[in-house]
Amino acid sequence: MCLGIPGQIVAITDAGRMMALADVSGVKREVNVACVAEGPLEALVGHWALIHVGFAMSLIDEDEAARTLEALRDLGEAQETLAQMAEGAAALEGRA
Amino acid sequence: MCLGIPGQIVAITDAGRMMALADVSGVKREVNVACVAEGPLEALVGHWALIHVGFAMSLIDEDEAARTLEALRDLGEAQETLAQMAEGAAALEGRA
Amino acid sequence: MALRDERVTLAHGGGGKAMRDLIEEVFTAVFQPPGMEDQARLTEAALAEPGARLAFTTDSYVVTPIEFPGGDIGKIAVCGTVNDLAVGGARPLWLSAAFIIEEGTEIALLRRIVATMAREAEAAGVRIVTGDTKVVGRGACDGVFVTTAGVGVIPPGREMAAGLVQPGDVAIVNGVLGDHGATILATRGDLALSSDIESDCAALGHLMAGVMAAAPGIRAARDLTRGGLASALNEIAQAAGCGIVIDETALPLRAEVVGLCEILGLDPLYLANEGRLVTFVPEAEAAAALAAMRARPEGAGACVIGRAVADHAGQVRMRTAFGGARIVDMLVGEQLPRIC
Amino acid sequence: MALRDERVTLAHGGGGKAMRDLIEEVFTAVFQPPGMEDQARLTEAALAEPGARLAFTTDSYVVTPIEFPGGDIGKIAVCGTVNDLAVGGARPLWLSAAFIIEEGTEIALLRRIVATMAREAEAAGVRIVTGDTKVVGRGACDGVFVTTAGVGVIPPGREMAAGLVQPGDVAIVNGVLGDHGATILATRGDLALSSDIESDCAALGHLMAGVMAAAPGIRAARDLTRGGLASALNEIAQAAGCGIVIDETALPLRAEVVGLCEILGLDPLYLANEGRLVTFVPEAEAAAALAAMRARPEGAGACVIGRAVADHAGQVRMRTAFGGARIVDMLVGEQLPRIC
Amino acid sequence: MKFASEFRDPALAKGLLAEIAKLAEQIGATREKPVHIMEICGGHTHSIFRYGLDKLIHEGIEFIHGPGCPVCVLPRARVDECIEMAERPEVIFTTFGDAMRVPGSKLSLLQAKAAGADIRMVYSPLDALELARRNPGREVVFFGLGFETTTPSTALAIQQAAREGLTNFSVFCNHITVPEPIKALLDDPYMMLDGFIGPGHVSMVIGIHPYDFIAQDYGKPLVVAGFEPTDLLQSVLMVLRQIAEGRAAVENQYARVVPEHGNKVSLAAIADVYERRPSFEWRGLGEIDASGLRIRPAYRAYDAEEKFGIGYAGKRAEVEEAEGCACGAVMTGRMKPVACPQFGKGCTPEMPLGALMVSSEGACAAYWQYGGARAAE
Amino acid sequence: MKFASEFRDPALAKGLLAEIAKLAEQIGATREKPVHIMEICGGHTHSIFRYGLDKLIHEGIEFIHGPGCPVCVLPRARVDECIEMAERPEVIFTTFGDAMRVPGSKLSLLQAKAAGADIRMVYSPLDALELARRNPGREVVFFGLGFETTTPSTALAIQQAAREGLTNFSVFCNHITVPEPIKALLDDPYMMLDGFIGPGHVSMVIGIHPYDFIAQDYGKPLVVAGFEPTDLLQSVLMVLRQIAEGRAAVENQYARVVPEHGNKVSLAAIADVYERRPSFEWRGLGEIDASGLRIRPAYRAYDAEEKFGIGYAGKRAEVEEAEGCACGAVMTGRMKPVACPQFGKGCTPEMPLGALMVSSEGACAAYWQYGGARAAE
Ligand code: SF4
Ligand code: SF4
Ligand SMILES: [Mg+2]
Ligand SMILES: [Mg+2]
Ligand SMILES: [Mg+2]
Ligand SMILES: [Mg+2]
Ligand SMILES: [Mg+2]
Ligand SMILES: [Mg+2]
Ligand SMILES: [Mg+2]
Ligand SMILES: [Mg+2]
Ligand SMILES: [Mg+2]
Ligand SMILES: [Mg+2]
Repeated sequence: MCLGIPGQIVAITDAGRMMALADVSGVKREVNVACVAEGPLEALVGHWALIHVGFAMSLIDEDEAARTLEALRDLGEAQETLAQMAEGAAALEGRA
Repeated sequence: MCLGIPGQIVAITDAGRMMALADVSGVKREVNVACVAEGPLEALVGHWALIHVGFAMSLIDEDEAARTLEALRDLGEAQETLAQMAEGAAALEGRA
Repeated sequence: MALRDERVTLAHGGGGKAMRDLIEEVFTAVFQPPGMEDQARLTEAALAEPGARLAFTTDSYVVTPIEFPGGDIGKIAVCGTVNDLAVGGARPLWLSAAFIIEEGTEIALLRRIVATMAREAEAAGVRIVTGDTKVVGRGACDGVFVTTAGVGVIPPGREMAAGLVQPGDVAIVNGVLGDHGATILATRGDLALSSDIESDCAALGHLMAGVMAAAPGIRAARDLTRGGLASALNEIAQAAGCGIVIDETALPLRAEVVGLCEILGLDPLYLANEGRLVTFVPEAEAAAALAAMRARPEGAGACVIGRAVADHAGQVRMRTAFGGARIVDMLVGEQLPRIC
Repeated sequence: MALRDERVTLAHGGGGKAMRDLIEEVFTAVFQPPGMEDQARLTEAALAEPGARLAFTTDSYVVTPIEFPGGDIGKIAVCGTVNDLAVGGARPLWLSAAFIIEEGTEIALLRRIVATMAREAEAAGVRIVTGDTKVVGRGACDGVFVTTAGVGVIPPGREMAAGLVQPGDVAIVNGVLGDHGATILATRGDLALSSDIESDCAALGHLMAGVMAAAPGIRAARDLTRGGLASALNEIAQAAGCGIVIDETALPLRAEVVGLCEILGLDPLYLANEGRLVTFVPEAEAAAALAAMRARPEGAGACVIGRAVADHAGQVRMRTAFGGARIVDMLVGEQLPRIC
Repeated sequence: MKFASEFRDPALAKGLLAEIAKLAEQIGATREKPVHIMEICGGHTHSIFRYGLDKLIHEGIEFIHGPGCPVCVLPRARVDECIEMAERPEVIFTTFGDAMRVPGSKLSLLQAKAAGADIRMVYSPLDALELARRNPGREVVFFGLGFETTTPSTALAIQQAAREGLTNFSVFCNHITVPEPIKALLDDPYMMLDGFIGPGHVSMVIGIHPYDFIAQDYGKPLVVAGFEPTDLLQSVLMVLRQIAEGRAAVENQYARVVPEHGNKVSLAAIADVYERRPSFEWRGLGEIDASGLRIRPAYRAYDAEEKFGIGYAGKRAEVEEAEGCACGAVMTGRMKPVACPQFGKGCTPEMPLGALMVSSEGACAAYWQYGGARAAE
Repeated sequence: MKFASEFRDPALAKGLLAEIAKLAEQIGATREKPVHIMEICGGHTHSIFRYGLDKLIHEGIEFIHGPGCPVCVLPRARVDECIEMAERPEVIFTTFGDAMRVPGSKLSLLQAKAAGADIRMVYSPLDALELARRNPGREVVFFGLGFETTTPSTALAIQQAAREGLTNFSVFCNHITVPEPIKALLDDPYMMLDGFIGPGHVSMVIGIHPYDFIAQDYGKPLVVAGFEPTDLLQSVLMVLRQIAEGRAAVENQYARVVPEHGNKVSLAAIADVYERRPSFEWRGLGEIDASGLRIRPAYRAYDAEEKFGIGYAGKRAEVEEAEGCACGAVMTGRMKPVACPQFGKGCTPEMPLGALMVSSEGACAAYWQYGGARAAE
């Protein structure tokens, strides 16, 4: 549950209060980054995070995202191959 | 100075706080009657008082008012008599 | 009955179903504007007559309290705009009505206001043909504000304007002055005053029609609203470039209104009205104009109060009951209740 | 320069000299209404043509903040009413403008609003011919409210109405959706959002004139205001008694607007606009209508978004980008920012 | 209106005017060498203009408009202090409407209200008290303004607040007294007054004897007068009679309202709540000894000066009166309003420089409004 | 939008849908005898309807909409208590917009606001904190609502308030947890679910292991899922694969956001600020053991229940749920929304009876809004 949006951290605005500026498609808002800050805050700039009620709750793992997409694409291609094979088979059998 | 209006006390509204209803030409407002209360408050009903900033400041002496008007009327009549006499004299002397 | 709320919430202004329900049930069901579009489409033969002109005016109404003895904001909103059309010589035809409503306003109050408006419009012979509602948050407006605009037709050849008043013209008002302003002052809680005065609020279209028929040479008329008789006369004197003299003993004033003014140190010449006008007619037509006014209930108290003069151009003077004379200036700011 | 105050006080609404100074210096000096009466007297040859109709509409404007990226309340007040006239097929002619002003409002702000209105009216080819000002106490309204009413003329033979839309008609919008609503949301302090989005506020009279010339068979148009595209389409579907299908992939939406909606859990189909309309034209005239829109800056982003269909009468459906379909209902209340 | 309209009867005035004319001739008063009668009270000034008495009366009588208008003599610094309190978020500042337009050094109360201060007009100090009861979380300050007429009402309100134990009500006491400035006027070497019309509603409270020194020490007649036009004319006549007879006494024209010794309850309330300040500042007149009242230590909790460290209890800002303002000269009768270089130029009711132009009792406002002159137009 | 739009690509969905269909056939799932998969989370319900997945997917898969919407399970008594606090003059009551329309026993918060209560919608508890800073004279109460996703943000706000020493900020804590009601569902003898889609954003905080008991003790597959349409389809596929292979495990489809063990900082903040309540009331589901959180005594000063003697700290009013409301049956998957006798009659979005009709994640609202059915029209 709970609406979460990917946003990119573009600046640290108040290190004392752990506040940073997040950018979601060009819309900016200050968010708290306490949950995703491990090292120096500046290192967060450029990273994407999942934003929920004004907090960056989790850093987005870009590799994992790529992997998931890759898996989906593979599945799609496999399906296409299967479909083509089915079509080919149908053609061979003289069906439309 | 200080706008004061004659108003008639028409009811006692809160004896504890010395409040009464005053009527000025049909417009009513609660006023404080502490300054004009000597005996029981109910005795004030029907009396006229000089109202200023929500307080009845002085009871109006109806006899004095009548006397003042009487004096003014007498003066007016005297003036008229004088004027008539002057006119009569003028007529006698043949002036317009 | 889709509308089950007792009070207006922000949802009723959001552009969705709640708003549609509010508008359909409370407003259009009563006003029955023509068509379903967000504009009225209107025809009127008199508008097409050669030389006819269209008259167009607007006013916002923000009275507190919203309901008062003798009327409510809806009555003023209809009458005020009808009057602005009528005093210019137009026959009032159509009104628009735009409502700004505070969150939390009772829907029953809205229904009463709308019912008043429908009744007054009917009586005045105008139709409320288009409208709008906006809902604002609590504290962002004071209950309900109503803005009406009015369209009417001025028949060919009719020309009325303050600038046309000439020395010798007779000034006539249609009834006692200041009742509306006094009612509002007394009804507001903050001065703790009470009285039996009622607002004079009334539509004057039919009355003006009668006067214009009886006194075709009529020069100008002005409804007396904010600033009262004094402001209207000053405007006319300045526009006409002549002087105006009024007679204190001729001014129709209710005892209660005078009393209220004495209490608060106000001058009744500046009190607001919502159903009074002053008109200037050539002396020869004054009796006829007066009779035409008196023939209608809203003109029963009509009387001559003064005339235009060649002297003291641009200035209004009053012969006092006491035999003196004084200038009746425009109000400077607003009249403040005073104690000294 | 009789007006030396920096802020509006109650005296500026009292009906006296202070009010006259405010009106003359801030309002009529800029709007230059015809004549000195409290009504405009107007003539227009097109109104007298046999079969011509008068169009009349009104709206109150209560936007917070009063000034925002891309416009201010004055711009909306002119454009909104011009658009209500234009989408009904009328040529906008005249506006009234009634101001409700909170005590304490900066007079410089009023001057800016009035300047905007004069500029927008000029650009839209309408004149602001009559008006009103009321001053209310601090806290009795939210800065400045503006109510405009508009009068226009519908030429003989032109008939546009939501009820005339027929299955097969093509739905066209004139540009990206929701920019105005998104701007207002982002500009209000309470959500602490910032963006470069600007209001889409624009007058669409000239654009509509172009479309009506290019697509004489045009059935209906609606300006998209509160409730957004979704509400306008639902109104049309219900009035026309047909279904409407739109295509999610065809909807012109700015990335920032989508982002803002994702953050707040809103649906851009319901966001308000102030310079957008949807029009339905017969399929044969769709290309011409589209070209006519694109010929004007305020229609540069025009595109076809869907069409009327015989199925699911009264209902709007959307083919989603994902290949599914869903009902696009009317908004229930107002859209509330949400987190889950 | 009973006890008012009867005294507005033009028929009665006729006799008075004729008798005044006769006496004026007898004394030898002419336009060039008039009898100077000061109506001390702004209420009288207002009546004179409202009924046009200055034009109706014999030309040998010249009214000199006195300093008896509490709004007119209110220094700019006082207005600034009102605004300073009113701008505090917790304060509801209450005042009679009269004070709303009086210019401070930057703003008037009306302008301060527009700029956000919570300022409310009341008709009575009792209304301010009621506001305090209804807003326990706020501080209600009442602007106590006025001469002896108004002083008792504020005192009674403070006593009531004390009885109820209200802790959020206080009075910014700017009450002043009539006799002291009159004494200051009489001590002026340029003084040329021949007699006085005394403020009737002040004497309703204090009686007529506080003016005895005027007759006894300075040999000038004073007649305590009502506010209707015949009251004023009758009082002028009474002054003229004294002059004609070579007498100087304090007389009471307004006996229907004014008891010889004033009002006991009011005087007791004043004595209970207030004490005299050593001196007090008057706009245009400067500091006048013993001319102002302050709240006694026993009622200190209701004293806004103490509560907010303002006014005579604070470090008082030196605020100069507006440049070119001739209010002082006008109020002391040395100058007619139209002679003020600012009249109608730098100073109009729309944009006043002096308080005399905004008070409904101010001589400059009266000259402007009722058209005694419109020299500047 | 990066990390969102890529996962909305219909081309990618094609492959998923085909594979799902293949597996469904293989398992033998049909319209008559479908595989029942519960998406626990209302966010998933929302996505299913928004993208029309229920219509695109093989007819042998039936989505059962779970109780994972904090608004839907909010008892009427809680809303009444919110209003009770909000009606106090000193209180500024802050809430997410989601809760505004939920019916209490008399009013919703939206209606209470219209009737005069100072209720403000905020986007973040940080905004409520800022309101408290800016209004030191008022009491700002934040309505802490939500599952584990939202719980850390409220905890962090309370910690921040404590650091700053704010005394006018408190939280009305109604935070609840996901695993406990799932356990309650699984213990239901009528339970007929074949697998679960787990709430991705909850696991972003708590990780995936709190669900281990579902696989281990009850033998049901659970896949933690993201919210884009391909996320959901992929998760369904992963559940089907487990079923086809006879496995039951907790798997993570949403690895780009969900770390296996959750978020350390969030978990620490939760542990610091909250403790479990013995039991907590859910709308339609009744009391569920250990399913709610309360503020620890150390942070008592920020606990609105304690501050206002309300909720579990007060005498809790017995408030019956609306008559005829079938919310509980719908949330437990025993009834489809359209089967509720009130659906579209006594209960519509304009005039809701149950919370499921107003929450944007509520199944009834989704059925109504997206036209899964409009039976009542
Ligand atoms: S005109 Fe103005 S400045 Fe001059 S004396 Fe009068 S009030 Fe004072
Ligand atoms: S239709 Fe209404 S009452 Fe029935 S289950 Fe849904 S929300 Fe509850
Ligand atoms: Mg959720
Ligand atoms: Mg006075
Ligand atoms: Mg008008
Ligand atoms: Mg008007
Ligand atoms: Mg008018
Ligand atoms: Mg509208
Ligand atoms: Mg409109
Ligand atoms: Mg509109
Ligand atoms: Mg429109
Ligand atoms: Mg007007």
